Amino acid sequence: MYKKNNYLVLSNIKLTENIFEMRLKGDTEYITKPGQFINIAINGFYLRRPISVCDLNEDIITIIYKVVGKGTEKLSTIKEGSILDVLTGLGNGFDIELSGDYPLIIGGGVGVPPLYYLAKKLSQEGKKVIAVLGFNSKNEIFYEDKFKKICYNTAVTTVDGSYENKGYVTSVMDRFNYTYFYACGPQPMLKAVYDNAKTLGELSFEERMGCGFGACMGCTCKTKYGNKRICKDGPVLKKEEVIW
Amino acid sequence: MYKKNNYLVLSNIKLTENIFEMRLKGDTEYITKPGQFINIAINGFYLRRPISVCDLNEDIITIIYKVVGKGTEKLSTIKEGSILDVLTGLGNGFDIELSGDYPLIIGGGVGVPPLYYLAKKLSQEGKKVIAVLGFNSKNEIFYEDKFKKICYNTAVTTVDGSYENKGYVTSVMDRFNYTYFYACGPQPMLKAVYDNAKTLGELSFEERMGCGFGACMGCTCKTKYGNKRICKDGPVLKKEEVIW
Amino acid sequence: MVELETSLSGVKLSNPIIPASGTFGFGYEFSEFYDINILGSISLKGTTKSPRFGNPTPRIAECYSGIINSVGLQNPGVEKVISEELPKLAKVYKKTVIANISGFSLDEYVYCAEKFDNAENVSILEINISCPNVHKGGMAFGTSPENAYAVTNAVKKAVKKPVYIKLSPNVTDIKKIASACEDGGADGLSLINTLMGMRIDLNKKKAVIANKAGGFSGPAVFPVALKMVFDVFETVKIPIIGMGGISSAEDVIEMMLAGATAVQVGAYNLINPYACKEIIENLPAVMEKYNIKNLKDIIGGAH
Amino acid sequence: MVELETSLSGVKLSNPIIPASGTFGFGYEFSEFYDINILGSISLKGTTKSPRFGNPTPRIAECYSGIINSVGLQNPGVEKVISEELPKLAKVYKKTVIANISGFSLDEYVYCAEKFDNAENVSILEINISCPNVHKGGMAFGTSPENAYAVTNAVKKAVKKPVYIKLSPNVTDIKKIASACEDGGADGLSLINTLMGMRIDLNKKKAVIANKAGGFSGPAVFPVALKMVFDVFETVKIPIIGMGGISSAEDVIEMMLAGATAVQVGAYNLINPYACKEIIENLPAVMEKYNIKNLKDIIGGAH
Ligand SMILES: Cc1cc2nc3c(=O)[nH]c(=O)nc-3n(C[C@H](O)[C@H](O)[C@H](O)COP(=O)(O)OP(=O)(O)OC[C@H]3O[C@@H](n4cnc5c(N)ncnc54)[C@H](O)[C@@H]3O)c2cc1C
Ligand SMILES: Cc1cc2nc3c(=O)[nH]c(=O)nc-3n(C[C@H](O)[C@H](O)[C@H](O)COP(=O)(O)OP(=O)(O)OC[C@H]3O[C@@H](n4cnc5c(N)ncnc54)[C@H](O)[C@@H]3O)c2cc1C
Ligand SMILES: Cc1cc2nc3c(=O)[nH]c(=O)nc-3n(C[C@H](O)[C@H](O)[C@H](O)COP(=O)(O)O)c2cc1C
Ligand SMILES: Cc1cc2nc3c(=O)[nH]c(=O)nc-3n(C[C@H](O)[C@H](O)[C@H](O)COP(=O)(O)O)c2cc1C
Ligand code: FES
Ligand code: FES
Repeated sequence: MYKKNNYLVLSNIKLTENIFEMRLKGDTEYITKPGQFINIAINGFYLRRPISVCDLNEDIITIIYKVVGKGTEKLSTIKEGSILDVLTGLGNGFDIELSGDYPLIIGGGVGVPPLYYLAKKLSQEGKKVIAVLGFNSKNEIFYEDKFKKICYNTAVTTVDGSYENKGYVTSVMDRFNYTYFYACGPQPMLKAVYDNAKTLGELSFEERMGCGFGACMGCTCKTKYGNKRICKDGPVLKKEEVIW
Repeated sequence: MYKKNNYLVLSNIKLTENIFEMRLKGDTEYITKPGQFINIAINGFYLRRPISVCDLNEDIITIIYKVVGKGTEKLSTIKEGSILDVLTGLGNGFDIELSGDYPLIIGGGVGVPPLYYLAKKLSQEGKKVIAVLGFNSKNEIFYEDKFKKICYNTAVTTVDGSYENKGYVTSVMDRFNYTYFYACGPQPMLKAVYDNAKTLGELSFEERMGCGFGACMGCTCKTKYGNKRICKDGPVLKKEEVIW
Repeated sequence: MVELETSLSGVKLSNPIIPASGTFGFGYEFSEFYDINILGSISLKGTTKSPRFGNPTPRIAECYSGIINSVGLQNPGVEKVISEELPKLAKVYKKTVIANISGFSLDEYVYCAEKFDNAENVSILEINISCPNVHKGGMAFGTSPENAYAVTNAVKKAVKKPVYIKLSPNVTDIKKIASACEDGGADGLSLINTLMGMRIDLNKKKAVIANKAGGFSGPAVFPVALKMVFDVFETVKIPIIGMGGISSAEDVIEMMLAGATAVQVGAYNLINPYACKEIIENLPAVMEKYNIKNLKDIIGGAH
Repeated sequence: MVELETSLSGVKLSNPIIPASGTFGFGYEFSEFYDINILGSISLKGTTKSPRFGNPTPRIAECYSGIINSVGLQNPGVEKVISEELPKLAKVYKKTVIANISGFSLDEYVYCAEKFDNAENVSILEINISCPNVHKGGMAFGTSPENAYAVTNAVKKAVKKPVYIKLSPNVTDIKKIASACEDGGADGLSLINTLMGMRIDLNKKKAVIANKAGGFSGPAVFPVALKMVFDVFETVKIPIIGMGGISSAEDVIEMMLAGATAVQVGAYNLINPYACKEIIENLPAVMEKYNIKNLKDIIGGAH
């Protein structure tokens, strides 16, 4: 179930050069799982913009988004106190029941945000969460501290080696013993994680969306279990069903 | 000459049920004559909305507008402190040189606003201005006091007789001796004034506009002096050139 | 009290608002959000003889006041639609619906039409001869009067239920196509389907849509749709379901004044899942504002 | 440093930005606002053999992201354009311009084209066979390949300057019309002219525009224009001036990637008199953002 509602912008701050964190206050009844997303109407743009839920505290939703085009650019200029028309509770989300005791969380760039709420939920369940967070460069890193606080182990990779481990997330994921994995990030990263993973797991995908709630068939992909709409039957797919 | 600029909304208040007064602060360099208009960009609407200058005080423009459709409805919700993108200095305006000593000013409904700045200019020049202001009903009257303060004589007509003179402006204009007339209002009123007028004079017309500054030929009308663009060669036409 | 009722070839609708094919799935999923029984009817996702995955993704591109889609008729095939989707819908929607049919040959159109002709909760067959998103077929039938006539005639001969032909706006003279359908026996017309449109991704310097182009709809196309409904109304005597960019009760009235007997709401469902509900709820007040007592009275009123 | 230069049939333009016919008058009035010599060129208001008042008012209606106009080729006639308007323009604009010509018969097109062929500051003749706002003529030439060929051929025989044919989007297959023009000897093509569109006034319950319908343009039509430029680029070898909804430097680049050698900016001039100036000024930064060094290199780059 999802909900269309107006949300109050509590804050909208810059985390890095082009990454912003926004906090929205309003009805969060239908956000039931980490990995779900919201779909934001932005004045002057016909389609909504899908952004993952990064954190949830009672009636406050936190999202983290990167400015990549005109829509997110406009979003970054929205002032606290503004009202946004948002659909919440979209997507299937991650299944935390399957995590085992040592879940591995692998995020790349703006794939990291939904994993924060996931990590929080898992550690609340007493799991020892291992997080591998990949960024391009030191100045693009965000939320490292927050992950460190709740995770059993947190490793950061940077493509240019400007911080911690040089390389891709796959270059460090092998170091850990894990019971299950959860990944979100650019498609090439997901593929590499899929190829490297030693356990079962789940991957969160992106696709250009018309509606975000299952009506238009704009976002369909083929899986081993049949056609799935990324927005409604996804964005999270189980490793075993993914077709590349 | 006209100017495109950002203006600060100083106030936007309700005068009657559906008539609003807005004050804008900014560059007024190119507003040189009463009867000129400005063209306001309203978020979410493709075309600008032309509204006459009702008053000008140094860098403050006052306009009065009626909510008749979606654009003016949106305009009425704009809060003080907002910024509006406006073209100013549009149109030819009235020629106050021709007024003689007893100019008659005839306005109907939202044709009244541009006549206020005209009356002010004329009385500053020492003319004894006679104003006839027509409204549908008592509760639609605005600016009567302001006209009374600067005019030699002010008469109000109401179609339903709920205030002062019952009837149309033409029913009282004959009472006065005047040297010249200036009229602005709905087309049927302008025609009636034209037919009744005992002197030369000027009439301000409206037309649906594409640009408002002479580029598109969207607003052309035929006059005895050739084709004229209401936005640039008008909106004010001399009585002798008008073709009905 | 205002009157919202209208009727299409004898099928009574409590109001003229119908979600457009392809923008409302098979309907039942929207019943999570509101009681969809308030809808005049529902035009189902375009259905073909065989199941179709549709086109590769990306299938969606954004435009000023509109959207391009190249879904390409993803559907489980007519058999499954009838055996699985219609029963699911019937559980939550007590009125009859409009089956939207696409094909790649006359036979396919006829095959699907016959199947739906026997489906209980279907009251109108909407024959889509205008889909811009499938090669060979779809729109090809909708761009020549001869083909349009042939499809109409073949389907009409095979079925008992009213047949509405859905026309493409991507033609030089839609009036000729409309007349050909009327001559072929069409009971009504649906227009417009999407305009051909395209966007290019400046970063990749390639088309946004995997299939390069797609069908363009949304508020941007409203004036084009209105003009075509207006023209077709003057050309044919059969009823028109008007669509293209409708996003408010005002748009509904404008479309009916142009000549529509009922309307479909497409893209607007995608950005506002409560689109049809809000339009239906706003209609009475907007009608009163414009002095309209009975919606039926304004059909073609601008002529 | 980025390179903005482009060229149309040997005519060098310092940048590809040209105000579109009908949205910039005869140009000189815009010199009140900025130095118009920054413009690549100017396409003049559509000119006919005899002076025309055009259509009755209202001639303008608003749409979502667009405008409908039914100006109907108001112009003082070719003689006066050459004797009065061109000299006024020459005083403030030192480059050559594009004469836009309309007609109601082959003879009229040829007559006007010959006149402009001898006008000093005109370097390209843009033959409008696509005006939706005049009955009998205008668009009628642009909706059949045979007529399009005939006009092109007749004009080409009569003149020395490059001839660009301006195409209508209101056709089933613009590629066929484009090919006919190329076969007829056209040096280039301009597309698109306006789409047919209409609005109805809910208070009056009649068409907003006195002539009922008009030509629809603005950002709303951009995806339609882009697709047509893309298709025509794959069909002909002659250069294309792309237009339809362009309102930013990004749009310019998108249109050139689709296949335009230069672009025209129409409706956007009306809502922002500094439209072309701002686009020209923004181009270098936007090119850098998308790693484009030389605009010429991206023409048709999305194919
Ligand atoms: C389920 C889901 C969750 C997401 N979560 C996040 C998040 O937490 N943080 C974040 O920064 N980004 C996230 N994204 C990507 C984000 O939606 C896009 O970056 C954003 O829509 C771009 O909008 P724009 O106007 O700036 O870009 P433009 O390129 O100008 O957008 C034009 C159109 O393309 C679509 N689009 C562009 N890029 C993408 C993309 N990568 N995926 C889907 N549609 C796209 C837009 O929605 C819009 O319709 C998510 C996407 C999906 C599908
Ligand atoms: C030179 C000039 C000066 C004006 N001065 C005033 C004024 O001082 N106060 C005032 O209340 N009104 C004035 N008007 C009328 C005002 O411009 C319209 O009422 C307003 O544009 C309506 O916009 P809307 O979106 O509410 O209506 P809608 O009907 O929704 O507008 C749709 C379109 O129609 C146009 N339009 C609608 N009505 C008119 C009209 N009467 N004249 C021209 N275009 C119209 C709009 O500009 C818009 O493009 C003036 C008009 C002109 C031409
Ligand atoms: C995502 C999407 C899918 C569509 N699929 C179909 C379809 O399967 N069959 C059909 O006849 N029309 C289809 N259409 C066209 C719509 O039914 C409608 O004719 C068109 O979108 C114009 O209406 P709108 O502007 O309100 O969207 C589709 C439109 C969209 C946006
Ligand atoms: C007000 C107006 C007048 C126009 N007059 C002409 C004309 O005289 N000749 C012509 O070829 N095109 C004319 N056009 C069409 C434009 O040149 C252009 O092809 C079309 O508007 C698409 O571009 P746009 O979307 O940027 O406006 C006119 C357009 C507008 C808006
Ligand atoms: S985006 Fe519409 S079904 Fe997924
Ligand atoms: S509105 Fe464009 S010329 Fe007057």
